[in-house]
Amino acid sequence: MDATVLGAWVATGLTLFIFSFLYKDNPLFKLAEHLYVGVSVGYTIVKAYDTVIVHLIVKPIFEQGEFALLIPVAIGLLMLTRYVPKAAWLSRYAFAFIVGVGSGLAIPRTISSFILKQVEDTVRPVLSLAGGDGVTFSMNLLNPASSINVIIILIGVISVLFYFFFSIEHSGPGKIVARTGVMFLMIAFGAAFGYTVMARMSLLIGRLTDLIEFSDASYGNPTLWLAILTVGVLLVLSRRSSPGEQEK
Amino acid sequence: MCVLLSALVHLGLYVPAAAQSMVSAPAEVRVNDTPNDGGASLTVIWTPSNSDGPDARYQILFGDSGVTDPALLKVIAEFPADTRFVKDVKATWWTRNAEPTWHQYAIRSGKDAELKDGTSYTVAVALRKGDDRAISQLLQAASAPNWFNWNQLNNLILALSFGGIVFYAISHAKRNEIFLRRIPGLDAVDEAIGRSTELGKPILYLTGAHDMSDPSTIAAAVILGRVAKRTAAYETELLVPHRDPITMAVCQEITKQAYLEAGKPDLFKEDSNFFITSDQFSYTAAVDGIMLRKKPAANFFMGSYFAESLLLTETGASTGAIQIAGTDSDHQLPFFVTTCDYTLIGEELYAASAYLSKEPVQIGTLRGQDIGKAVILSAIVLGTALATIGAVTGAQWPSLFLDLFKDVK
Amino acid sequence: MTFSERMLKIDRRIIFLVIGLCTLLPLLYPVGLPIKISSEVRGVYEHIESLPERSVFFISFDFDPASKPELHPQAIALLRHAFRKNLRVVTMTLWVSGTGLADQIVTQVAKEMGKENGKDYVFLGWSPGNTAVIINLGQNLYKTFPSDYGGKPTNGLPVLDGVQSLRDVDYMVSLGAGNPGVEAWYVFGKDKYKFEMGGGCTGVMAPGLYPLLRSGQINGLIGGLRGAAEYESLIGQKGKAVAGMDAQSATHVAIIVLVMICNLFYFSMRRATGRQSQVGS
Amino acid sequence: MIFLRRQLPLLITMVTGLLFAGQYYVPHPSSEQLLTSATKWLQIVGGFALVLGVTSLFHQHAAKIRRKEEGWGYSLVLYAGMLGTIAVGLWANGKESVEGAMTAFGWVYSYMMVPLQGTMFAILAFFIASAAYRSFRARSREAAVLLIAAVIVMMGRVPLGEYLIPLSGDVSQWILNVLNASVRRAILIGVSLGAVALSFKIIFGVERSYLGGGKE
Repeated sequence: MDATVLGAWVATGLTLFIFSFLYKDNPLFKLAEHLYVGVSVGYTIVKAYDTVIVHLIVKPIFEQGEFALLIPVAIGLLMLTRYVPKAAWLSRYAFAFIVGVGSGLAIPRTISSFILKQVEDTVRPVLSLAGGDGVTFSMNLLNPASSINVIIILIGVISVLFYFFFSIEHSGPGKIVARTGVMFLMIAFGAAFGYTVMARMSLLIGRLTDLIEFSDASYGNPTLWLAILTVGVLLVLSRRSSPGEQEK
Repeated sequence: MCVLLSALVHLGLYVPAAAQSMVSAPAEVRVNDTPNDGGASLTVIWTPSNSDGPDARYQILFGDSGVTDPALLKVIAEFPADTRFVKDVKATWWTRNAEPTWHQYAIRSGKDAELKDGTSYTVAVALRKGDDRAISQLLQAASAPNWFNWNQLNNLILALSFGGIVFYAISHAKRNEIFLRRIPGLDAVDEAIGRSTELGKPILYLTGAHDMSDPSTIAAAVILGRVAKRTAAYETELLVPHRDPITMAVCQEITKQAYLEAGKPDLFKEDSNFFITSDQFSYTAAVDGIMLRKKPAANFFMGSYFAESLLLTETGASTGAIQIAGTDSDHQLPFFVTTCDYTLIGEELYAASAYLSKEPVQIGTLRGQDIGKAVILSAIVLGTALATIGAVTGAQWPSLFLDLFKDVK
Repeated sequence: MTFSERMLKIDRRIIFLVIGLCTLLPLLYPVGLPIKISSEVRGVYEHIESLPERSVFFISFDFDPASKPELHPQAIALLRHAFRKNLRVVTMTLWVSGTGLADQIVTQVAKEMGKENGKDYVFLGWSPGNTAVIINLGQNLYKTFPSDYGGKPTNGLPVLDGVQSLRDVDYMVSLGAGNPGVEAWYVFGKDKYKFEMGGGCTGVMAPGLYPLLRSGQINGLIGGLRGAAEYESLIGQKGKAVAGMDAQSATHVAIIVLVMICNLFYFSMRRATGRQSQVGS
Repeated sequence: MIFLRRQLPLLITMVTGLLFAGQYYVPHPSSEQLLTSATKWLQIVGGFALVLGVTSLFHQHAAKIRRKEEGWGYSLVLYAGMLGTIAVGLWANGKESVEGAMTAFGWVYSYMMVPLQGTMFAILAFFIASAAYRSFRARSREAAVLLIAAVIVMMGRVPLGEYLIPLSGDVSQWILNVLNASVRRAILIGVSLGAVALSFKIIFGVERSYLGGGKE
C-alpha cells in the first residue's frame, strides 16, 4: 500500500478514536491517547538528540574544537543526577545556574518591556493641541489614540490595578473603584471567551477538513469505514459494560 | 564605488568660490564617542543653520585621522537639512547633552565607514544647497565602548528600589502584623464545604498542572490545608487527585497536619491524595470520570491550568456541583469565571494563600507588590496630568517627571 | 421539573451534534461571505509591502500541531507574501513538536514560488533553551545555529549575507501559540536588538497581546483564523483560512443562539420559581 | 558538606543572578560576550532539561507495566509508540524530510502526531459550545457584562455576524483595542511586578523551592 494511503487510514482512525471521547471515555480513546503521548515523547527525544547532541555539542567540539562547550554539558549531566538518590544534591548546582541566570535576565527586561513601556504608553495627554483649533478633546471611539479612549484606558488600568490591591479594604470610594475594576475584568474575560470560541472552532474545522479530504475514494474511503468501525466498537463496548456499570 | 564617491566629493569641492557665500558652513560641530553603547560609533552634533530646509542637504564626511584635505574625506551619509534633530533621537533629559533643535547624526561601523575603537578618525559636516557647498572644520575623534548605559538608569533605579521595598516589606512582616483585606472567595469556600456536608457527598480538590516550584501550586497547597481542616471538622470525604508525585507527597503532609489540627487524626486517609498521571488529557479524562461517578458536591480548582480547564469545569457543572476556582493562568480565567460559582482571579489566589498561611515571606511579598502598584498608579495619574499640561501649554518641564517612566535604550 | 429546567439540563451530546453539523455543512457547501480587513492585520501586511527587495525577513513558527489549523494558514500566507516581494526569508521554531510542521510549510511554499534553499530562504530548525535561544540569536546567529535544518553550515549561506545577528533583521514575525511566543520575542529580542516586529497568534493568545500592540511594541497582529483569512484576502490568494470562515460564521452564530436560548430558559425558570416561592410564602 | 549541599548552590544562584541582571546595563563588548556564552550554554542545558522531563514519564509507565496495574496495556502502547518513533527517527537522522521527500519519521509525524494532537484540542470546540449553552447565564450583573462582551466579540469576529449587524465589527474592535487592552495592561503590570519580586527572592535565597531534591 502507498505510504500516503496508509497515512490517511491511520490519521483518520486516530482522529475518530479521539473524537469518540465526546460520547464517553472508552478504550479506543485511551489507546489513541497513550499512543499520542508515546509518539510525542519519542519525537522530542529524537529532536533533542539530533539538535543538542549532534549539532550543538559533538560537531562544534570535535570539528571546531570549542571545548568550552564541555562546561554546559557537565552542567546538563549534573542535572540528570536527580535520579540517583545519593547524588541528587549535585543536580542543585545545575538548577542554581539555570534559575540564577533566568532570574537575572528576567528582572531588567520585564521592567523595561512590561512596566516602563506599558506605563509610558498609558501616560498620554488627555487634551491635545491640534492644528489651529486650540485645545481639543477628540471623541472618536474608533481611534484608539483619541482623548476619550485615552481616558477609558486610564480608568481601566487604574481600576483593575486597584482591584488587585490587598492592603486596603474595598469600602467607601474604594468599593466603587474596585467594582469598576471588576466590570472591566468581566468585559476582558468576555472578549477573551469570544475570541477563544474562534480558536477552538478552528481546531475542529482543521480536523474535519482532513476527515473530508480522507473520505475521498482515492484513499479507499477511510473516513466512512473507520467511522463505522468506531461506532461499532462503541456499541459493543457499551453493551458489554452496561451490566457491569451497576457494580461500580 | 570608492572612486565614484571621491569623484563626487571633488565635484562638490570645486564649485566656484563666490557661490560659497550663499550657504554658511555648519557651525559648532562636535564629534564625540557615542555614549551608552558598545563602541564602534561616533556621534556628530551641530547647530542648525538658517539655510536649513527641505531643499538643502547635509553631508557627513569621514576619513582616517591626520587627513587635512576635505577632498580626501568620503561622504558616508546625505540627508535633507530639515531632518535628524537631537529631539528625534529617543533620549532622556539626563542623557541629552545638546539643544533639542540641533542636528545629530550617529556614524556606525559599517561598509562605508569602518570604525575601530581607540583609533581616531577625521569627521566633518557639509551643507549643500543646489550647487553651493560649505564644509565645517575638520574634527578628530575616537570611539570607545562604554561601561554603563545611562539611558537605562531609571530601569536600574526602579529595579533596585522595588527589590528593596520587597525585602523591607518581608522583614517588616516578620516583626509586625500586616493587614490584608479579606478575600471574599474564602467565604465561598466555607459555604461549599458546608453544603457538601449537608448532602453527604465528597469534595474534590485539584492543585493544578504545575509542580511545587510554581507559586500557584504552593498557594493551592496552602488553601488545601484550610479546606482539609474544614472537611475534617465536618467529617466530609476529601478527594485530591494529583498530576505530580512530589506535589502529592507535599499535599499528603498538609492534609495530615490539617486533620491533626482539627483534632480528628483518625479520620485522615492516606489515599485521599492520590496520583493519576502527569499527562494532561489522561488526567483530565480520569478526573472527569471521578466527577461523573462520585458526583462530588463541591469542586475546587486551584493552581495553574491549561486547555483542560474547560473539560474539567464543564463536566463539573453538569453534575451540579458548587465549583470554586483560583488560578493565575489568565488565558483560562474566562472559562473558570463562566463555569464556576466563584473564582479567585490571578493574584487573589496568592493573597488568599497569604491570608491563610500568615507566612511573613508571602505577606511581605504581597505588601511589597502593593507598594509597587501604588507607585505605578500614582505615576500614571500624575503623569497623565503633567502630560496634559505639557501638551496644552507646550512647556518642557513636565518631561522632567515623564522621562523617569520612559523606556529608552 | 419544568420544561425550561429540562431544556437547560439537556444532554450535552445534543449540543456536540449541533456544533459538529454547523462545522461540517459549510465546509461541504461553502458560501464565501466577504471578510473585512482589520487594522491589526494591515499593520503586518503593509510593513512587509514597504520592505525593499532582498530585505531580511525572519519568521519564527512557535506552534505545534495543536494550533495547526490557526497558524498554518497564517504561515503560508506570510511566506507567500514575503517570497512574492523577493525578501530573504529566515525561518526557525522554538517549539520542538512544531519542527516537522515548520519544515513542511517552508518547503511547500518555497517550491510553489520557485525559491531556492540557502539562497532565497533558510530553515534553521529547532533549538532548545527557549528565551536563551532568542538572546543568543541577538548576539550571534551562527553560534546559535551552526547548521540549518538540513545540516548545512549556516556560515556562508547567501541568504544570510550580511546578517550577523537579529540586529540585522529588517522585519521579524513570531507566529506564537503560547510561551515562548510573541511576548518572549519582544522581551528577549526586540527590546534589545531593535528590529521591527509583528506578531501572529492563536485566538486564545490574541486578547492578551493588545497592550503590546497599543504601545507599538509590535506593529501588527494576525489573530487566529480570522486574521489568517484577512491576510489571505490581502495577498489575493485565498486558502484554508478563508475556506474555514463560513464554518466559523455558522458555529459562532449557533453558539450565540445557544447562549440566547439558555438565557431565555434561565429567566423563564427563574420567574417560574419566583412565582412558586411567592405562592409558598 | 552542608556548605556544598546548601550554601554553595544558593551562592551560585545569587552570583549568576546579579551578574546577568547587571549585564543588561553594561553595553561593553566583554559584557556582551558573557551574555553570548551564557545563552549558548543555556541552550545546551535546555536540551538536558528536556530529557529530565521525559524520564519521569518513563519511570511512571515502567512501574505501571511492572506491577501490572489497571490499564497497564495502555502503558505498553505508550512505550511501543515511543520506541517506534525513536527507532524511525534515528534511522532518518532526525529529519522529517530529505530534499522535500518525506522520511518514515516524517510519516509518523504527519499521520500520527499531527492528527492526534490536533484532535485532542479539537474536542474543546464541543465543550466550549456546551459551556456556552449551560453556564453562560446572566446570573449577576458581572455575568451579564461578560456575556454581552462575549456575544459582541463573537458577532464581530465572523463575516456572518458583521453581515447581520454591520456595527458589531467596529464595536468588537473597540472592545478589544480599548477595554480589553486596558485590563490586560493592568494585569501585565501586576504580574510583572510579581515576577520581578519572585526573581529577587530567588536571587537572594528567600525563595528556594526550585532546588528540590528531597528534604535536607
